[in-house]
Amino acid sequence: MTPTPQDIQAAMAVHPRAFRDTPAVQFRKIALWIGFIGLFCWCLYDFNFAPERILHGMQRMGRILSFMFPPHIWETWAEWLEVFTALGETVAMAFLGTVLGLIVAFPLSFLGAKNINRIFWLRQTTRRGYDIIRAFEILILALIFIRAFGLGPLAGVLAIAVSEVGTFSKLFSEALENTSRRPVEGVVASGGSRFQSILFGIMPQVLPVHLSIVLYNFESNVRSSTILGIVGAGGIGFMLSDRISGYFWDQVWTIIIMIVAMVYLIDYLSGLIRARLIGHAEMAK
Amino acid sequence: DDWKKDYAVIKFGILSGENEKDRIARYTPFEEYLEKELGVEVEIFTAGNYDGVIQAIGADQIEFAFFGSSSYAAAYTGTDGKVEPLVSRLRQDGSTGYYSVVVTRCDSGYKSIRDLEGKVLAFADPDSTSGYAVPYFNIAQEVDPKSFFSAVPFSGSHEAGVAGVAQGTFDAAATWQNNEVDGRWQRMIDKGMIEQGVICPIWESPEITSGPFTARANIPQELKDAVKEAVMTVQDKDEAAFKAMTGWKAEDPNPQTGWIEVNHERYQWIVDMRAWLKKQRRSS
Amino acid sequence: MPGHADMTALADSPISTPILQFEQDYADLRRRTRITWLVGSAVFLALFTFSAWLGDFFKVTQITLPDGSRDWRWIIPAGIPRLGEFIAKTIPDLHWATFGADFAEWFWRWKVWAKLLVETILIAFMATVFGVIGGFLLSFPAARNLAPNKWVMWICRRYLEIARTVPDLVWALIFVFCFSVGPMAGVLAIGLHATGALGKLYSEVNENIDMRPLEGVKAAGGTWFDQIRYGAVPQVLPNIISYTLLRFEINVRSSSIIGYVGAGGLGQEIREALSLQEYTDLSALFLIIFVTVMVIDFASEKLRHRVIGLEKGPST
Amino acid sequence: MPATLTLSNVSKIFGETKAVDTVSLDIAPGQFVGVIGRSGAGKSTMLRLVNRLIDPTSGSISFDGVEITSLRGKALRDWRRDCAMIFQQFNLVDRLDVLTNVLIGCLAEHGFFSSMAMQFTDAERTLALQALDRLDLVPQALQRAGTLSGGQQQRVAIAKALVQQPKIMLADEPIASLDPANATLVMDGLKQINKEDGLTVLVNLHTLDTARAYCDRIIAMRNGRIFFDGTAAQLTDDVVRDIYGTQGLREFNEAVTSTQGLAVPA
Amino acid sequence: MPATLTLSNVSKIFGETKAVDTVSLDIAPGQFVGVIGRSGAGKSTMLRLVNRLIDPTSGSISFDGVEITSLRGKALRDWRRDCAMIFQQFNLVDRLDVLTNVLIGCLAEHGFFSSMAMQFTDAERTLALQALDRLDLVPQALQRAGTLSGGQQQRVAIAKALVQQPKIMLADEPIASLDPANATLVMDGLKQINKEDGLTVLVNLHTLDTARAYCDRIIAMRNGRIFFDGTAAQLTDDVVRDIYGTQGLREFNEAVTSTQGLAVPA
Ligand SMILES: Nc1ncnc2c1ncn2[C@@H]1O[C@H](COP(=O)(O)OP(=O)(O)OP(=O)(O)O)[C@@H](O)[C@H]1O
Ligand SMILES: Nc1ncnc2c1ncn2[C@@H]1O[C@H](COP(=O)(O)OP(=O)(O)OP(=O)(O)O)[C@@H](O)[C@H]1O
Ligand SMILES: [Mg+2]
Ligand SMILES: [Mg+2]
Repeated sequence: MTPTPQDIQAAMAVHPRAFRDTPAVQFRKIALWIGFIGLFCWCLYDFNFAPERILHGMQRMGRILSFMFPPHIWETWAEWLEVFTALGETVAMAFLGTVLGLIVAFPLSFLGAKNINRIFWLRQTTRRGYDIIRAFEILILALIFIRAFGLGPLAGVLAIAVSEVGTFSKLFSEALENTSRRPVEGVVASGGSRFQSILFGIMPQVLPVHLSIVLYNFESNVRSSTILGIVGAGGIGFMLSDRISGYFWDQVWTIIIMIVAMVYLIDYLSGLIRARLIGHAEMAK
Repeated sequence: DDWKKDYAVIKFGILSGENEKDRIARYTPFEEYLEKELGVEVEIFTAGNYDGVIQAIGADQIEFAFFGSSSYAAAYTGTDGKVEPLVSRLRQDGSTGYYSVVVTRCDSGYKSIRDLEGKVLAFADPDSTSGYAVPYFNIAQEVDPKSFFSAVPFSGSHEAGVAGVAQGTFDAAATWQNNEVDGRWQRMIDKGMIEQGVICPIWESPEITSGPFTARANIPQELKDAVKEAVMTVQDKDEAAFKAMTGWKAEDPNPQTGWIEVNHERYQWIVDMRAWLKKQRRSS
Repeated sequence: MPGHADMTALADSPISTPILQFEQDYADLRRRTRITWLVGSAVFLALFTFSAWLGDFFKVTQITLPDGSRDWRWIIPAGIPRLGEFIAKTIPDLHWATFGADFAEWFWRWKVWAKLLVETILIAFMATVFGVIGGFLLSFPAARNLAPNKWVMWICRRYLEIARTVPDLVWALIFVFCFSVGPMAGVLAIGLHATGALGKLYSEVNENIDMRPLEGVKAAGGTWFDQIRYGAVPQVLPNIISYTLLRFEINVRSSSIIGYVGAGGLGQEIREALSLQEYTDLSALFLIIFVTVMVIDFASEKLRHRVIGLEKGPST
Repeated sequence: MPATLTLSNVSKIFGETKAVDTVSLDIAPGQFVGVIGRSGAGKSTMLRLVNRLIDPTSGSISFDGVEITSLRGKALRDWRRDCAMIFQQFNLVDRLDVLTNVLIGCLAEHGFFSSMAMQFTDAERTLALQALDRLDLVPQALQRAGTLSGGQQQRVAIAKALVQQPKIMLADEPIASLDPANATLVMDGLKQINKEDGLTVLVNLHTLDTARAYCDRIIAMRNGRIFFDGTAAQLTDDVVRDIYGTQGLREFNEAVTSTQGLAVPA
Repeated sequence: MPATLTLSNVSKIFGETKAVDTVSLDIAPGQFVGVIGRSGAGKSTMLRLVNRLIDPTSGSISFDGVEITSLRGKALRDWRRDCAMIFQQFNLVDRLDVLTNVLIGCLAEHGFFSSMAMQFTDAERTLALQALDRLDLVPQALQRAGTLSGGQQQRVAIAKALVQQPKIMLADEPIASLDPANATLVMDGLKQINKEDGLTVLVNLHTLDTARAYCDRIIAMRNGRIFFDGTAAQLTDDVVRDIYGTQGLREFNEAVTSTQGLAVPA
């Protein structure tokens, strides 16, 4: 039943587009790919991704990795305690920073959502406001807070919180925009006011999304709290970068393994929380 | 004392030093020692980055800080001279600092910087005092690094630079040593990362004085004196705290044994060096 | 309200058993909910208070007042008026009369910055490409519903976890050690981190897809790869594009931090400006980053809306 | 209680399309009216105009002498409550439980703060439960709406409509997403309400035969206009052919018509 | 070309449920077989067993003497291609164009790289276009599948099945999501293929009357077992009552039976 060449010719004559893109489309595709690959190759060249350099780096990488076995085991309880304290501090600061960021960002996010705030200029100003916050280098934020509050965890927490405000508001308002209109219509059709349609129609839809955003960011704040090192409040990130600058690779690996374990634990716990708040059925979907 | 009413809480900022030993030193015993000696509350903040400590001292948020020499200079310019160095470290052999060195492969036959014309000299990383600022500044007094060498790349770290020289990637690299037997490259030999007799230093900088224990200038003189006194005598009064804060190790051939008093003059050349670097940047 | 008439009628109408059953269940549920809420809120508040205490939120300490005297103050209100201090140091001296010259003085290093900005964007571009390739390829075996078998899934998930759990700054330190300073280390560090972060997000998208098209491909005799290529990829593409654009923006910002360890980009400039106390440079750099972030944000918003808009098909 | 719904010369234009084109209608109290017509004929648009989810381009709609098209604010919300709407896709809030979904029908009476706290009175709850009971849904009252089957969800939507204590009930293809057993349950539910409470019911249907079986009066639309208005008996095969047109149906012969007659309700 | 499909003592057990319970069947080449039964009777499971989307718990399925249940790898994929499957929800890839969706039917022949690059030969494209042409879908060939109406989508699914050049065609409630006009088109399409190409067609139906109108042979399932196997004529009202049972449908009286007979197919 394979078509004969004549069949093919005939079909091609009738439906040329089903066989080949139009020259314009083809040209665009080729141009895009050439542009992309060209840029990529130029970057490879510009950033000096030379094969021997890569090989060389891989060897060093191998040496660093070899320090993983056996992992470093600290001998005294005091040293272990130091690591655990640093881990604990980091989690606590990340938690605090995330919660504070969340509290501020939640109301702000409504102003930035197209389906809630219909006033164009207000929405745009709010959105650009999020951009301003996100453009602040977290390091600069830390310095601002150090001058005001001195060295210590407070400055670090506030730096995390402020940078989180920018991220959360942006992600939250996008979540708000991605909701389905149907439940809203259902509420409006029953005589609900605009406010009620948001509360009953939109909020139940976005809360699970918000929750996963918050938990995900909490997790990444645990990682990014290197900032605590800058403000002199310790934390695991500081310990880690100190070990790296001192070439204590074996300790570096042990710390990394501990961070991974901790994040894994947080992941697990947040899975439990999510399951509890959202319900297993939907998690499984 | 009068100052105790105004300074019932004294805050210290501490930078993990250039020296890898300092990075895992612990200051809790020292904090307790100071509280006992001074009779006031002491809070110590260990930071990994000097920008924060400089801002804190400039904003009157902390009273004292352990700086590296280069970060002291930064604090000095950053606060318009509102800092005052008190004491610095003294080692067993009487040295009070360390040196920046340029190393090459021993079999290359290079004897001085002049021999390196057209070669590759690797610096450690742009933030390093001994691996970049000092050698660059000093070498630039002799030759123009940009045109004299074929390239002056950053290797990323002292260790990477030295290893690069051993493997032939670089012709020379800048790193540091405390003396002929102790330094970055010697320790790499001890760890078995490079062979004995492969690496030879061909150039040594003036002494880079160890960083000073520094006070904010605008605090009462009595407070400065009291703290200075306490620090100067810590090795006698509380040896455990001293060993913990200096990262003392039994196998260390040349551990820190005490302190010497210092003044700003000692660091002026580093301040000048930074000014020079800044000017270089402005003019480029 | 008309409801009340019915309400009274209800009093003497026989109440059906399902309703009685419900009333009981409802009371139960209410009690349980209330307890869960109480316990949950208590735990949360306790954690919050504890970490706030750890974070020095309640700290009362001696502060140096503006006039140089010392006093005991609660740290937060004491510090709030000083929030602008650092920012004030970074504000350049601009006068209307000499605006042009002042502005030129402010952006005196613009040539270097323009170059570094391009470098930053290129680093972010390349890192995003690496992150997308890695994250995309791994996200399918890492998704619960698509994994060909448990072991592959386990390995992929752990790899992604390690890649994203270690801060990119730490990867940067490690790669700087391996490949020496310069953009390459930055690209690799951000790329690796992005692989982990994107891999997780992508695999979550994958877990939410409609499995029916995959079944359709399978029923026509397609392999696992065919099912992914034809059934899954077209479904997840819009989400992937949207996450990728978000990530690109994040990568632009992190490549400006990564420079901090000597891995190239604007971050290196920030570090230099800080260490040489060229504070007005900081505000200029901030402006540059802000405009870049804004442009990317705006463009990706447009692009995303277009991609999502295409989804809806003809409006009804 | 119920009164006549009157549409006079109502039009709705979307850009180029005249979705509803000068429609005039009188719907007497207590009637069970089915609206049929091809896809795109304007059925949904007409219902949405009545409920004021959209505003007509021209013409007026009145109920019991009150002009609907000019209502604003609270009066508009009250009208929406009085004229309950049921959607093809149910338009429930999946993540809220069934009871709360039904209670959304009471929102029009609520102030800012009580709705903010999602707080309803016991009387309202009882009302909701009675409505659920009528539709055999009490056992599911505390389940999340999203976990119910399609038929159950649609019945929840009807319960919500009942709680609104409406004067008229609009249903936009309420059984189009349902399987036959559930479709029967839902249509029976609507019929029962129509009979017992004397509510006017206006329902869009895709399926001719359901319309024939349940409706007192059938209205057919075509291209936004009323094309037929009469009883089921008057709806002859010829008329049907005209309503749906024959294009697109390859063979509209006897055999298939019969299949279609049977298969229609899909 | 077509050969007999034989199921002997096939069972499929999901946890507690016997979805298919020792079913034995012979399906002769060229037959148009309808499978009816209540929801949960095991109709879908049976079809999926034949296509090997799931594996039987016990029993064997053979086609033309080849044991299907033991196929692996390429042989299994070839079997899946030989026995095309059409789903109730179409199972098309919404975001790909119609042509590519149809070309998915050719994938079994493709190597890794050409299929990853979505690269098809001109011959394959012609084949796909011919199949689309048979179902009057050529004008939509470059549209996204998701933008088509339900009936069109189902016809695309049939075209895809045709491109597979199957020996047997399985259809799982192919018209359950379609409106009557489209349902007619789809059933007609299947019938046409059955007649013209002599393909065996095995189709699950919810709607008795469609089954009666199209099928040579009707098989009814109940609780996983074959309950009836005969011609449309043999399917009396009594049998129907037994097949569907009366629980669950509130009033199974004459009036509603008629409605149901009509409304069921939903
Ligand atoms: N919001 C809108 N914007 C633009 N055009 C619209 C809108 N809503 C409906 N239309 C158009 O109005 C016409 C009538 O649509 P309507 O939804 O009322 O038809 P319908 O009879 O309900 O069809 P169906 O049976 O498919 O639901 C269609 O041509 C549709 O495309
Ligand atoms: N993957 C599965 N896991 C567990 N049980 C299943 C699975 N698939 C089907 N079943 C069960 O097997 C039985 C038969 O299901 P099947 O889908 O074959 O019925 P059906 O006749 O197709 O019904 P319908 O008309 O609703 O499609 C049902 O009880 C169903 O719950
Ligand atoms: Mg409609
Ligand atoms: Mg089924």
